[in-house]
Amino acid sequence: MRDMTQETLTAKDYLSDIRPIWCPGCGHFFILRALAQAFAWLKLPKEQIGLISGIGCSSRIPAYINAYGFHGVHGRALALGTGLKAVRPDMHVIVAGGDGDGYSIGGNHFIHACRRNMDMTYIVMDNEVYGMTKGQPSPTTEPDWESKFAPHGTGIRTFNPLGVALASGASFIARGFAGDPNGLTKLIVEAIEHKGFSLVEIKSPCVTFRPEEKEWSKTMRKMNVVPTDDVVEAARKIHSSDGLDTGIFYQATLPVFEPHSTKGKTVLDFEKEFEV
Amino acid sequence: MRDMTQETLTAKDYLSDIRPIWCPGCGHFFILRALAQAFAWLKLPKEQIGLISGIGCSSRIPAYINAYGFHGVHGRALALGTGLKAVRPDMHVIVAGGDGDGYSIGGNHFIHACRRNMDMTYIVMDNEVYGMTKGQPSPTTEPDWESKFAPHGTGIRTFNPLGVALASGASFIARGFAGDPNGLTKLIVEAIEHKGFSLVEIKSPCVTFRPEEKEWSKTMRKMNVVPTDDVVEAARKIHSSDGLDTGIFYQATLPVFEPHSTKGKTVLDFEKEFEV
Amino acid sequence: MKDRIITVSVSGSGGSGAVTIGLILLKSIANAGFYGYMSRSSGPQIRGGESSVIVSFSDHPVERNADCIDLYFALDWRGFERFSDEIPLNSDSCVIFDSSHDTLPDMVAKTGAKIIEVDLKEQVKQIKGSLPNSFAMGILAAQIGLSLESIFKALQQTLHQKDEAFMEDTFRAIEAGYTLLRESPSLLSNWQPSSQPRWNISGNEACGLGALRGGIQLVAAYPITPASDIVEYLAPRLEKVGGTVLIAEDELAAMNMVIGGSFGGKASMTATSGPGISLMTEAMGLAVASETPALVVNVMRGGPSTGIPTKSEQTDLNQALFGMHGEAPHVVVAPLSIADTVSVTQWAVGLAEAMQILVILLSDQRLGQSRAIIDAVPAKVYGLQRKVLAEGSAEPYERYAVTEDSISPMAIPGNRQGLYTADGLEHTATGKPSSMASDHLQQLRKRESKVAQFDYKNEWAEILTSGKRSRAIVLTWGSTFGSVKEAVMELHREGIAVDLLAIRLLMPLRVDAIKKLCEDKQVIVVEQSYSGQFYHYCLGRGAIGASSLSLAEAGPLMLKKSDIKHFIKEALI
Amino acid sequence: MKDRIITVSVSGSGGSGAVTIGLILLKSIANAGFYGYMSRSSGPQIRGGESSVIVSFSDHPVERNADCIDLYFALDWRGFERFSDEIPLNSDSCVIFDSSHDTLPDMVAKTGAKIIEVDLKEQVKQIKGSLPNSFAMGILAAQIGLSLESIFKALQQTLHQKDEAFMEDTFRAIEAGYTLLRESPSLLSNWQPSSQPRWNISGNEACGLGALRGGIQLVAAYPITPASDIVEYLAPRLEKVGGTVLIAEDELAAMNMVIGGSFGGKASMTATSGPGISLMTEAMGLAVASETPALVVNVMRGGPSTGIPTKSEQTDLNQALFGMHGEAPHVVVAPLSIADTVSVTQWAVGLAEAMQILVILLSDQRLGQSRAIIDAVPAKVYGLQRKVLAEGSAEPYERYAVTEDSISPMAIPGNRQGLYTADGLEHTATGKPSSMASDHLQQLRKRESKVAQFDYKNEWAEILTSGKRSRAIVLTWGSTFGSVKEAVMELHREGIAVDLLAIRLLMPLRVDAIKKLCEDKQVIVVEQSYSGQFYHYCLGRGAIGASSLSLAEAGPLMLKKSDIKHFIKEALI
Ligand SMILES: Cc1ncc(C[n+]2csc(CCOP(=O)(O)OP(=O)(O)O)c2C)c(N)n1
Ligand SMILES: Cc1ncc(C[n+]2csc(CCOP(=O)(O)OP(=O)(O)O)c2C)c(N)n1
Ligand code: SF4
Ligand code: SF4
Ligand SMILES: [Mg+2]
Ligand SMILES: [Mg+2]
Repeated sequence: MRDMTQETLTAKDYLSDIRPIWCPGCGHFFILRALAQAFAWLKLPKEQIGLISGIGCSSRIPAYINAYGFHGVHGRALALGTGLKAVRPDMHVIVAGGDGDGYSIGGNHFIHACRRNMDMTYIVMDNEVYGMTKGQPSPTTEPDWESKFAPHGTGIRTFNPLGVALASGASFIARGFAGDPNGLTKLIVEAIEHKGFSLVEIKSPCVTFRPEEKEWSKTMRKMNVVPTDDVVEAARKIHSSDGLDTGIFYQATLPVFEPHSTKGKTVLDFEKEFEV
Repeated sequence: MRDMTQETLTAKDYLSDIRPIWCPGCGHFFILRALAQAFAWLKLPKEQIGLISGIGCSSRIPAYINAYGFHGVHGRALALGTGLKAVRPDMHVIVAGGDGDGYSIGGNHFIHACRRNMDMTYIVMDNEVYGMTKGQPSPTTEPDWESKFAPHGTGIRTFNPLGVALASGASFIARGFAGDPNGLTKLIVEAIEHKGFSLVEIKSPCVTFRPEEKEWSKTMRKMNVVPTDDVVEAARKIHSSDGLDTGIFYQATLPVFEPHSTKGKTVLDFEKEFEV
Repeated sequence: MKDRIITVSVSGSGGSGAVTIGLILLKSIANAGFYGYMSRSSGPQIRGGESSVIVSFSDHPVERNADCIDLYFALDWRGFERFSDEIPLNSDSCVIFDSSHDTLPDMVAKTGAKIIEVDLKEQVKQIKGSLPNSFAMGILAAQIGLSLESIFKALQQTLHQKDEAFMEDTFRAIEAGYTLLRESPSLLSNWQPSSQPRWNISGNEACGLGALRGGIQLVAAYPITPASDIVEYLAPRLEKVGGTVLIAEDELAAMNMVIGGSFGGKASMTATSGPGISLMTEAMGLAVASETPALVVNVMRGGPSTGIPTKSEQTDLNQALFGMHGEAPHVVVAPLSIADTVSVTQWAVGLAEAMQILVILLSDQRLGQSRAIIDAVPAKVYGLQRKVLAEGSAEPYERYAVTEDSISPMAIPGNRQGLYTADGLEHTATGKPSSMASDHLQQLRKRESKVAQFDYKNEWAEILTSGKRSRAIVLTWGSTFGSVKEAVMELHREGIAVDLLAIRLLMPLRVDAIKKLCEDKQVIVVEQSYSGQFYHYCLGRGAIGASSLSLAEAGPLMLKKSDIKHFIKEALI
Repeated sequence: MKDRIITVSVSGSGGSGAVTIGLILLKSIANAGFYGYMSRSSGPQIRGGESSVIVSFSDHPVERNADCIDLYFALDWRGFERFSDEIPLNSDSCVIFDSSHDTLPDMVAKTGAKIIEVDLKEQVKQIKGSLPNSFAMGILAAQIGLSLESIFKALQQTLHQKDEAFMEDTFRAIEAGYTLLRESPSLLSNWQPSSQPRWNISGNEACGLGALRGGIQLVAAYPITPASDIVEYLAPRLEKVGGTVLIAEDELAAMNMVIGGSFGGKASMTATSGPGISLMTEAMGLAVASETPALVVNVMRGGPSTGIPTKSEQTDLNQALFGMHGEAPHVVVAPLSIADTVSVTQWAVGLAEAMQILVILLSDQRLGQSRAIIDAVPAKVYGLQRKVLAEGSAEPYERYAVTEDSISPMAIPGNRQGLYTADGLEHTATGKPSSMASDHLQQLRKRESKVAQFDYKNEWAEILTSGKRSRAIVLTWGSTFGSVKEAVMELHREGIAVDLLAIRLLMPLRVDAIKKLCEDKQVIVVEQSYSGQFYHYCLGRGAIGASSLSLAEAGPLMLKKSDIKHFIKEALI
């Protein structure tokens, strides 16, 4: 996939000149950087990148990348990306967004995108909170985290994105950490290079509404997971992980969905069918 | 849960006098029967049953049961049932519908209902097709089944409802078969008795659009699965099943979501907060 | 027949028997050189439920059923009360029924129709391997005056998969039926067959063909009655002209897929019905705000909510016009007939592409699922294309630049000079998010003005004048046009001068043009809704005055020509 | 001040500094016995972005900001150009700014405002532990004429969590600021403090309180700006009166949860904004068709699509009225002020319950997120309750029975005599699915007539007449009422007789009553939209005539009192 004929672009060339609206110290900055690094490493032509997102602090990312982008509506980025990829298989479709966007309101598209297994990459910038709307619990929030929306916590167990992706049929499943730029860049590169639907779930601290997440830089384990292509083994790994392991949990060669499309007929051929 | 003070009701008492619109031989008839049997066995008071559905041949079921029912919109039955259960914990909330209703358009509510793990039962009447709209492929349809919507098949692997339910957090996961009335009744009884979110996925032949499914009566294995409460073991069982095994794949005691609700304050108390 | 329309109905509970007879009748009529129109109705049962068809024939193009049935064949009377209101009988009607297992229902006897009993069971006994429906077919053919030859030909075209022995038996049964009621007069006498090239096409197929002609490359959809046929028509065909059909997990996905495909540079559409539109509303707003071309076809059914999924109504108009939040200027069009559906769909694709806008096309169950023999519809040249940023254009690129026609060149991914981020957030001309009042106003104005100032040419309406100075004008839209047109033409024949304005372009409404046409005339607005949605809309835009009259009737029954005539006459007193 | 309103603005980029100052000013004003109103605005940044507040004070209840700022404190000028259009300055304004790190922007200098520079850095050096904002606070208090005591009290009420040493330093800094610009005159002279019981409340809190008063038992919602505050207000409180808050996975779930809860017998609601409404549309239709009571609060923001999430507009009106597919009669209400929000929300719950209908309440960002010192709002008794099937009623039960008031007794699960299945499919009176025209018509009629014939009493509108014979009447709704009312009252003071009709019940529109009030008067419709949604709606219902005038301005800036006055005067020439 790495295109050697391209002029050499550095990560900086992939960054637009719009200043992110993010809070100083937000984990999303590191993901933006890693994404640009990955593009540079892969030498992707900017005009061949389609970066699609929903709504959230995280979902603002397309504006900050110098490429084709679509900042859609909340929770529907994967569907939008699927439409793009279906008609433009030549494009590198990268979908990005937050845990709320992807796992709460976008949950249905998430499981069906995994199942469809089209050749695209989904980057989830998971801060275990709704940042943009000022601190409500998301599906990945612990059940006892107290907030205005849920004064005693939600009382609902956290969502397991890797497990659901696996059961739904994704062919590449990884967890990364915003605080490990090198590991993260590597994961994104491998995800983009993977043929099929790749999920990169990235822990990204929300310093404003979850300041305790700054601790992640101490607790997250860097790239300690060994990949497998066995579903049962992957399920075991995912279900027994405490959420702090990073790396590729599952990567397999599975049938990639590509819509049928040939040429050879014209509309006139179809008109004939109506003749009496 | 079985209420011994109730007058003795037979399965027939739970059936309404509205004639089902189903095609002769449709698997849904058997599920209707089994459901009524289960209610009778459990001696559930009719007025304490809330049977909630979406849209589809299967989703017509509330009208055929003598109880409180809601025939809602396509794909949203679980959300409706959640609202009912939240305010009426005394009611037995049973949600029922088809594979299209539950796993396609309703997918997001499916995973979140599993995660929320409220005390209710979800019965999916899975015929691997959209019956009501005349034969389009559903998420559980094999990738190579040819139909007008997908002349070469969908090319997309089938959805694994049990696997996704497990990864999403359901605490009772079973597969049944419409052609095994006794086994099915037993599964539904256990599901209703289970404290938490119980999924009963039932293979139910659509004799009109999938006549080949009549073969299921030969291939499905009757109640051959041994339950486990271990997630990893359950994942192994589910992922290695060819889809013909029936029984309870997973049953565990997990925290059940019950909304906080106390009494003791009045609105006047809150008005005081505004005083200057 | 006063207006040279013969209307025949067949019903029965045995599944598709009635529909098959209807389809064969329609084909036979086509083979005989005539025109025809068939509407169908069925209950909620998927199989074995009652269903009925009404087939009208004429020697000129016809796209509606007459107010009353000339000839009605009841294969049985089971479930008849559930659709009796859809089969209007009177003393001019002739009713034939199979007396071998049923007796005549009271409500039919009361109509005063001429009744003919046939014992089909007895007939079937006579010819081995025959089916009752074949006799019915033969009886009907004879009554209508269709030749056996045209029936046989239609049968061969329809049942080509069946084996020869079966066909033999069927032919014999039809022949027997044909001669059974020898005495009856032929309805078809004196008609002049046409030699025009004609099509046998349903409204939903017409929509699919129009989409193909318009250059649609992506269809993303979720099944729903009565729109699924459009996707089913396109699924095997679109892929053969390089396009793609995506089956979406739900309508929210479908609409967003359409936007994604269109962003990728390909004309994209979806087809659905009311409940699906409700789920697409948010994404439709995104198409508007991000200025991404998109076509949404709504084949309307009875509402509200799940309503009456298998039957027709025009009640999603308000939603099509006003369903999105915020100020969301877009285009709403509606075809007036099956034939019109071909062109209007092609036009709709072009409008979406040319204006980079959301276009909603309103069809309905009656238009979509009916089938007609029509004159072949020649392809049109609308000259509507997407304004695309040329490769190698000078930078910097402004995606939402304010231009004279308010349409900004759109960069297609792959173009090095056009990198941009499409956005549903309010933005500046370059596409950068902005919440400033001045940017908001600029972009609101741009989005509104590109639609308002566009040249829609003469396509916006169909106008029928009496030639004389008319004292009244009837406004209508969509499938209601069929009955209204017949009513107005009959009034013309009676010497009453009334104009007819049937509007294809519902939004933006051509207010000035309508006002001019309505000047000094009594305005009568005819539609199939309970609350008079179209009437209130025209009034609210100032297109018609306060003295205008509204004839609005709820679905699912078709408005009757005679009721419309009566209403117009009353208004003229 | 001509109309005894002082308007002060504070802005800065340091996060919530400006907002905190505003909140404290408002509390101080309350402590001093006056009324006040504070609106706020912020950019897209979550933290550290620019934000501004405008606080108006008066000795009578006030719920709008004056057209122009009397006193403006710029904590810094960063990002000023992005919200400068929201802070109207002129030569009567006084601008104070911190000169220690910025110079005066040209665009401010050009306004001709009086400029005062203060070097806050220098000040901070003088008092250890102090913050620049404290000096700003002191300066503002002195300029306005607020006592140090009322400021200190407000500070204690606001920052009760902070430690004592910090408070000490802050007080000292405020005091220093207070004496810094000694020469300036006090704006507050001659005002009469009130002794009425007053509240400090935001519009969203008012909505929450109204919901509690109305007896809401379930709130199901998904977070969205600017509606989340309603849920955040209710979350810790509703559960203490036996109710429940459900956090939904999306808005589709939220709305269906509401229906489920209501079906279970409990008054239920959701709160959202435009994009959420778009997603709830389908389920809202289900509430209508199944006749399940439901309240949906829409705190409107700028549209279309994601639009301007943090700012105000009245452009979801069309959607609220016409967003659902099919004929879906329902109720739309809108409060006119923060105080009004308490009562209108309580009323809305009652209407939903009493009519078993969907009620949409339209608030907006300006109403919802502004905060005011208002007179305490006494609870009302509307006497609106759900008509419930009594236990032990005679069977058979007809859920959708046609009754005189078209409202059918609703069985609550648990009642043995009331077993039924609610349905969004068209149905008979018993609830059995039916696709027959006659059943459809019966139920359409029933659903429409229960809303049409209901007695809405005097709540439907607020009417302000001049006492004299007016030549004109102004129609408006929602948050626009604030400015319109001030404009009309000023015209009255100038001796110009103009009536004001502010409509709370937007659907069904009281057409006859409006017509009567408008008779022989020049009608002027004022609203905050680009296309004149409200105007066209009133026209389309026949409530106003073709000669009516429309004053419609796009958001997010508030319509100015002076512009409204000017428009009315022009109309009267
Ligand atoms: C339909 C809809 N519902 C709700 C919202 C409000 N909203 C905006 S962003 C967001 C959540 C963002 O959370 P997440 O996706 O985790 O991103 P983060 O801000 O944490 O990066 C919500 C609920 C919306 N814009 N649209
Ligand atoms: C929003 C919406 N989209 C689509 C439909 C059309 N529709 C009705 S039932 C159905 C699928 C039914 O399939 P399933 O749930 O598997 O039930 P089955 O009929 O097979 O029992 C669909 C797509 C609808 N009613 N509403
Ligand atoms: S609110 Fe949280 S997620 Fe959003 S920009 Fe700030 S730190 Fe990042
Ligand atoms: S279509 Fe299939 S699912 Fe529907 S009633 Fe008939 S057999 Fe059953
Ligand atoms: Mg997040
Ligand atoms: Mg199915």
